[in-house]
Amino acid sequence: MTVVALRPKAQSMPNATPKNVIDVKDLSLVFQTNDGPVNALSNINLAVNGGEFVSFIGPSGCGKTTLLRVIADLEQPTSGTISVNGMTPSEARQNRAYGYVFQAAALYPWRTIGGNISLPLEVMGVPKAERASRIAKNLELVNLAGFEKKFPWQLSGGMQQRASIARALSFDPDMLLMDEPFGALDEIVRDHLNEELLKLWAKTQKTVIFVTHSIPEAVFLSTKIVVMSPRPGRIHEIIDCNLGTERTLDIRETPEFLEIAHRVREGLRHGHSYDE
Amino acid sequence: MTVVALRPKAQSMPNATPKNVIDVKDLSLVFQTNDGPVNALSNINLAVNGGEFVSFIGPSGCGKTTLLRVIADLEQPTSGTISVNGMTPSEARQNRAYGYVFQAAALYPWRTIGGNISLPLEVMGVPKAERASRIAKNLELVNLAGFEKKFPWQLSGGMQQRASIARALSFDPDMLLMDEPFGALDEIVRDHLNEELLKLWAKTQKTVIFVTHSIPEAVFLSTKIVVMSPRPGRIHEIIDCNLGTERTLDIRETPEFLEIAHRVREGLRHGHSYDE
Amino acid sequence: DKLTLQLKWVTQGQFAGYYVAKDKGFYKEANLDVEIKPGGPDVAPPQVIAGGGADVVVDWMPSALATREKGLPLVNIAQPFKRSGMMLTCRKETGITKPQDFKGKTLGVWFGGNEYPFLSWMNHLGLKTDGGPNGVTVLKQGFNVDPLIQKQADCISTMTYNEYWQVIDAGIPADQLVTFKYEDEKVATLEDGLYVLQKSLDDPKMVEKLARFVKASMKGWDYARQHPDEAANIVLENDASGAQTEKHQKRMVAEINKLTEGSTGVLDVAAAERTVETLLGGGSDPVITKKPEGAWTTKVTDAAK
Amino acid sequence: MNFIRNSVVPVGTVLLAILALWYAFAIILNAPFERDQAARANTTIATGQLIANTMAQERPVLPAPHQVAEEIRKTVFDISPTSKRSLVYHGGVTLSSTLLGFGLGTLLGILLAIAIVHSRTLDKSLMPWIITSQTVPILAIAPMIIVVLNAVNITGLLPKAMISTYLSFFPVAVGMVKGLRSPEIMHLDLMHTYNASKAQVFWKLRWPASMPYLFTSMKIAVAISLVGAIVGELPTGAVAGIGARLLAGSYYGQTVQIWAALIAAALMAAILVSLIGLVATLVNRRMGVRP
Amino acid sequence: MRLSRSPLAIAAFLLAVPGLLISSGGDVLDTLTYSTPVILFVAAAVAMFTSVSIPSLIVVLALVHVVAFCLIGLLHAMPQPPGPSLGYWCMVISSWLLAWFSVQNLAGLKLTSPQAQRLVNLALPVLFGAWLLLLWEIIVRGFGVPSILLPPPSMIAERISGSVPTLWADFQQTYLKAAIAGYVIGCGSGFLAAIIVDRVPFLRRGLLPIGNLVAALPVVGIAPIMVMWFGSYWESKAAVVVIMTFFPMLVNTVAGLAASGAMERDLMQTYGSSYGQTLLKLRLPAAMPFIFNALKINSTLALIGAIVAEFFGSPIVGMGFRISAEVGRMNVDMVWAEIFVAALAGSLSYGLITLIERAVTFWHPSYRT
Ligand SMILES: Nc1ncnc2c1ncn2[C@@H]1O[C@H](COP(=O)(O)OP(=O)(O)OP(=O)(O)O)[C@@H](O)[C@H]1O
Ligand SMILES: Nc1ncnc2c1ncn2[C@@H]1O[C@H](COP(=O)(O)OP(=O)(O)OP(=O)(O)O)[C@@H](O)[C@H]1O
Ligand SMILES: [Mg+2]
Ligand SMILES: [Mg+2]
Repeated sequence: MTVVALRPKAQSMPNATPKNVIDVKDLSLVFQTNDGPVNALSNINLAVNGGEFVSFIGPSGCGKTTLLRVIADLEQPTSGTISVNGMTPSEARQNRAYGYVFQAAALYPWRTIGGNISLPLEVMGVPKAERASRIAKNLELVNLAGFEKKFPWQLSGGMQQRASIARALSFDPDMLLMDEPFGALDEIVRDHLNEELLKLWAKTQKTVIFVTHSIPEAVFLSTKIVVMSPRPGRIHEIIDCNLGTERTLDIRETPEFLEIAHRVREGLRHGHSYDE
Repeated sequence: MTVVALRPKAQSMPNATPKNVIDVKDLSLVFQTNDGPVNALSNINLAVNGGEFVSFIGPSGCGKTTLLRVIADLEQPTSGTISVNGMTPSEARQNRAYGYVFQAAALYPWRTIGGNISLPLEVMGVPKAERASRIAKNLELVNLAGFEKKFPWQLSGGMQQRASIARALSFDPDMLLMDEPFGALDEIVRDHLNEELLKLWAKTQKTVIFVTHSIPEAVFLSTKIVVMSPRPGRIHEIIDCNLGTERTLDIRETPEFLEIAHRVREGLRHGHSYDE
Repeated sequence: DKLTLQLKWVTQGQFAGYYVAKDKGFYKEANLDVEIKPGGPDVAPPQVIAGGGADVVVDWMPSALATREKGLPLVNIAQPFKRSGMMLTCRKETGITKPQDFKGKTLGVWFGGNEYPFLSWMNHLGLKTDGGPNGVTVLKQGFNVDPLIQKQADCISTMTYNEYWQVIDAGIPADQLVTFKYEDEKVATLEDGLYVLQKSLDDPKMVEKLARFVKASMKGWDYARQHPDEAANIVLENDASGAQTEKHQKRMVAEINKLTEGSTGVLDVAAAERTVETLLGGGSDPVITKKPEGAWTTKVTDAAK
Repeated sequence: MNFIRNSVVPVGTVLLAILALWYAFAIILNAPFERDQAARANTTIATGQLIANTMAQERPVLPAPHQVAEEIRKTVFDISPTSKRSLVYHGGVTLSSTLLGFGLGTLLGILLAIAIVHSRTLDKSLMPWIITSQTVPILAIAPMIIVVLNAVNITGLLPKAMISTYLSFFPVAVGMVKGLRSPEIMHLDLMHTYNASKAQVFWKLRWPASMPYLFTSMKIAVAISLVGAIVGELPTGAVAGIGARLLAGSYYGQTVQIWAALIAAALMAAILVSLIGLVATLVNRRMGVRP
Repeated sequence: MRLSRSPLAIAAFLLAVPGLLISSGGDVLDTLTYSTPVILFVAAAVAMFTSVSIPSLIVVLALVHVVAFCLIGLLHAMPQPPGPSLGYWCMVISSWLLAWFSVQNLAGLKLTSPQAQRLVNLALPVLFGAWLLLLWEIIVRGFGVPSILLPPPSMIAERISGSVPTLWADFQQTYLKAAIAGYVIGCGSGFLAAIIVDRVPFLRRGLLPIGNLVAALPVVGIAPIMVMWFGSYWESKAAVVVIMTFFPMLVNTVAGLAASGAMERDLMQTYGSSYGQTLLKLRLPAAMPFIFNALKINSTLALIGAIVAEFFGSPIVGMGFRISAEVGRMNVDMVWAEIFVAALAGSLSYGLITLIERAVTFWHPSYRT
């Protein structure tokens, strides 16, 4: 329903590009370290339409997290421009346009799992009764029902990661930025959550930006796969991936699927050839 | 060569079971939490021979990390016995019998990457020159050459994870306990490190205990796959997996491989049926 | 009428007259409601009066004159203490028998305005106070007699009515001690006197009030001289710290009475001038640099007659 | 049972050790005086007698524990707590200004830390002066402060408590500035993505993250507050309170009385510090700190 | 023309107007009396009507400081009672607000050149302090506060420049001997005690509660005893400092040693690392932020302790001696001169420790934001 609110807004602004939810132009980012500058991102150009599911894939250290952080206004680019929903990332952030799942769980140690999921809801002023029901619903979604009262250190690594996903989903943002959310999960849970995420996406038409290391996962979920390569971090290739919105896990056996997966793997390998 | 040292020792003790490097009998572990007890491990029986490569696989929260921690003497079982190298885990730890790779990177923020890898070497009294060469060698192994002088927060998540692997390998322990070491890595790096690990294992005949969520990884690397299931955490099935010591990545297409992978997947699914 | 009196030190026999006057109703008879504020090591009466915390303060003349030079016009209105109770007390085993023997010895001195008579005395004796072999080593004495007992000093400053007896109490008998009274050495300065700000004296009403106060206070002192033990008990009752002992206070009142003996409260101008002389002769860094003008008045004591 | 094993026995053992040392030192430190006395009287003194004497001096260099205990017993139990000679009365006087000063000081320290963490101007311009304020020897200006406060008609408890406040706000401010800045970068980033307001970041992240720092600082602050309250009693005429006892004791060479007052102050502080420790434990438990 | 919306600038401007209208109270109608309100008015107008930029802020700052000096000059030309008029006080407040306004905006600026940034960082506390002194001077003189209660800074400055040798001798005695020796021993023993207490759980349970006792020993109680035991010279002062600095160090180090993360400790365990190695390589580095906390708090305590201890018996040199002696002589300006030296020394040592802290605990999140 938040999506419903978004569309009319876009329509009422004819000269905004209504489809380009994210628009990155010539973006570069250099970190200054004790050891000299690091070119984390170099000349990134990327456009993401509303309701797309975009996966970033690339070798470790190629700048996926950094790019996600730039979109989320957690990092300032050194040069180039970026707009989110036609605004600057900072304005978009102030509109609470997205939910972010960090690469590490980043749960607050002094809050129970329930309390952690409740955190964004409290910040956004959701009333208490509503909070309780949302916590329950999202814990259910990530298979953590019954762990509401535990503290983070009492959970296994994968459970912490799932709690952090539940936290990001709880306030139902228009856009989801997810940094390897399923990295610490086993195949079965991962498949399950992949399906759930896909369902959620199809139903709500959220825009999802998704970092992953798993090629099948990327192909299964995405409408667009961005293959990145490192040193300096840049976009190697953008692969379209339209397997339709109504996908099931069986799709992974189809030749189209395998064909796309193969292209992604080639792209990845290409990126790697630079460092070996 | 450390292995060479181990064998004669075992031979000189005829009544010790020379092959059983790890011997777990009827082991249970209950955590007391604010919210009631948690049966993290229940009635675990497991024997691991020297030089084996054993993978633990199972749904998130089934007790893999806990079992690894018990072996490493980081957690005390509530009941049952466990011996490592014929000693108690505590003695084994004091003999510095193993290297542990944690699920999170656990790098010290005040040390550079090089300093972090040097840490166990310093603790074990390795001379300075030797340390430098080992740091260089292991950084090379995990593709982090050139990052020696960076601080942990200046590295990406996958790079931190690799640094922590390099740290565990640096002091060449007889036994490696690895908790999802490759979780945050992309397929290509992962394949590369899988091969490297396999080479290292074949060459040095280390015993490796390996937690993973990837079925192909487990099948590719292991001589034995332990499938666990949760609540209470227990061993569901132990699957032997003898694909020979000289494996290449191509093996993953062979019917034997797919057959074992299928068995593991079935076992996993069975474990999951309890919570859904 | 309300009036606040700031004492120079903690509640003790030294101020018996004022406590007696209050307790025996002498102030009330004079139609005065007097509040007595005890002092202490951190209370500087001139500061209190400058801050408006008191109408009258008990102070020693050196300190009062120094304050006057700093621009706060304190004026002596009455002088209940005729004589000085300050002396140096030495252990006999140090071999000191006369002031000239001080050379090379360590002497404990009170600072904070009380050091001037001492410096002036040393000046007379031709002894330097820089710790060299031809002079004396000066220690700043805390407010107790430990330096003498712990043998950190050869001599320390004492008052006839207080510290001297503490030395005795600490187990050193009187025959093991040698004392030098400032009074005898002709370097005495005037001690406890009553001081007010100049502006109080410009107001005839206030002068009249002060006159009643001085008169009642002197009546208190008279009474204390006649009934020393009762005076000591009154002091004890007014001691909120509960630390004073009866024995010590009785002795103190007795000694104090020797100092107030014969005083009507009227300042002996000759004694005051001698004090000024002493202070002006205080060596390199004198406490006052010029003769004070109008630092005392008989206005109040005249009115009190 | 656990309590006995985990606290009573160790504390008891350490106390015993301290007592033994104390006696030993009492004998060593007090002996020279006895020898002097003997020498003055031209007699010699037997060791047994010497030791007995060292423990019963009227103004010892170091009073023996039982002398102090006796003094405390006398001034605590034998005298009604409302009497001016009762240690309980004086302790109460000091305690009230300590608590007032500590409360104000902690509040001030926290407020300052919040202001400093949130304002660059204050961080840069105020922090150096807060530090400078603490390098001013308070005992030197306490009289002036009290005189000035008296002049504007602030008397009684408040001037003394202000000295405590002055001393105690500092450790709290310094510790809390550190504590409020201690959250992990990632935790701050998370709040940033929620576009949480400064107040929300404060209440939901900075404040809970600073708790270990707060309690550590508060323990130091309460101890310093007590010292401040005692110091503050001197320029107010030292009429009542532990400070007055100390002063009078030292003035009249009543060593035993000084030590009794010191021990009373120390005990009071220990109780206050452990009360804060207790609160810290409770808060830790609520915050799920790993045991 | 754009109105600056800062309430500070608006208030300053509004107050500058009466300064212009009402006579400042100066009797002598000289150039000062006329020009001061005019300059102030110009400064306020610049702050009010120009956009915030570095040049305009610098202009305002410069003008305001000219005004400040004029205000002090005016004060001298005034008959003492009745003192300054309402207009004068309006100008004081107005110029203070203007200074605050410029400082606040300067602090808010993100400068590109690191040198300029450093300059601003240094200028901020200096300006803040300068205004503190300025207001002190104006209030003390303006209200005619007796100098034996609170001397104006100008008088203190005069005294400082006139008594450098005395101040230096006192500083040597109190700071270089007593405070530093006591600080080193106190922090060192507190640290060692913390290590021991941490190593031996029995002692932790037994000694820590008793260690709390030491904290509360009031300096006014200990100082006479230390003087009695160690004599009047610097050793007794150092002993007082030792007792004062011991506890903060103990508490902070114990808390710091507990601050390392569970996984980090587990890691050391797997190496079979000895107690000492874990301490050296993990727990002490992790404890450093806490230890520096104590070092900083103690650096101020040490100086105060040494000074206060001198009140209870000392040789005739030392900062505490001078303070207590000069209070009695009503040389309050000398007292403040000593306080100034103490504050300077204390702040410098604090600053030094902060610099070291930054270098040692660079990794702490509080330095990474
Ligand atoms: N310190 C602890 N206190 C209480 N419960 C704990 C603690 N550590 C783990 N647990 C519980 O024990 C169970 C097993 O946890 P463990 O970490 O071993 O899982 P895991 O198999 O490693 O899962 P994952 O794959 O997600 O890392 C979980 O239910 C967890 O909640
Ligand atoms: N705060 C920082 N300071 C300096 N360098 C940084 C910082 N953060 C990241 N980097 C560097 O930027 C590069 C890109 O990092 P990033 O975290 O974006 O990689 P990534 O693609 O997310 O990798 P992974 O898959 O391992 O998480 C890396 O080389 C890293 O060392
Ligand atoms: Mg990343
Ligand atoms: Mg785990």
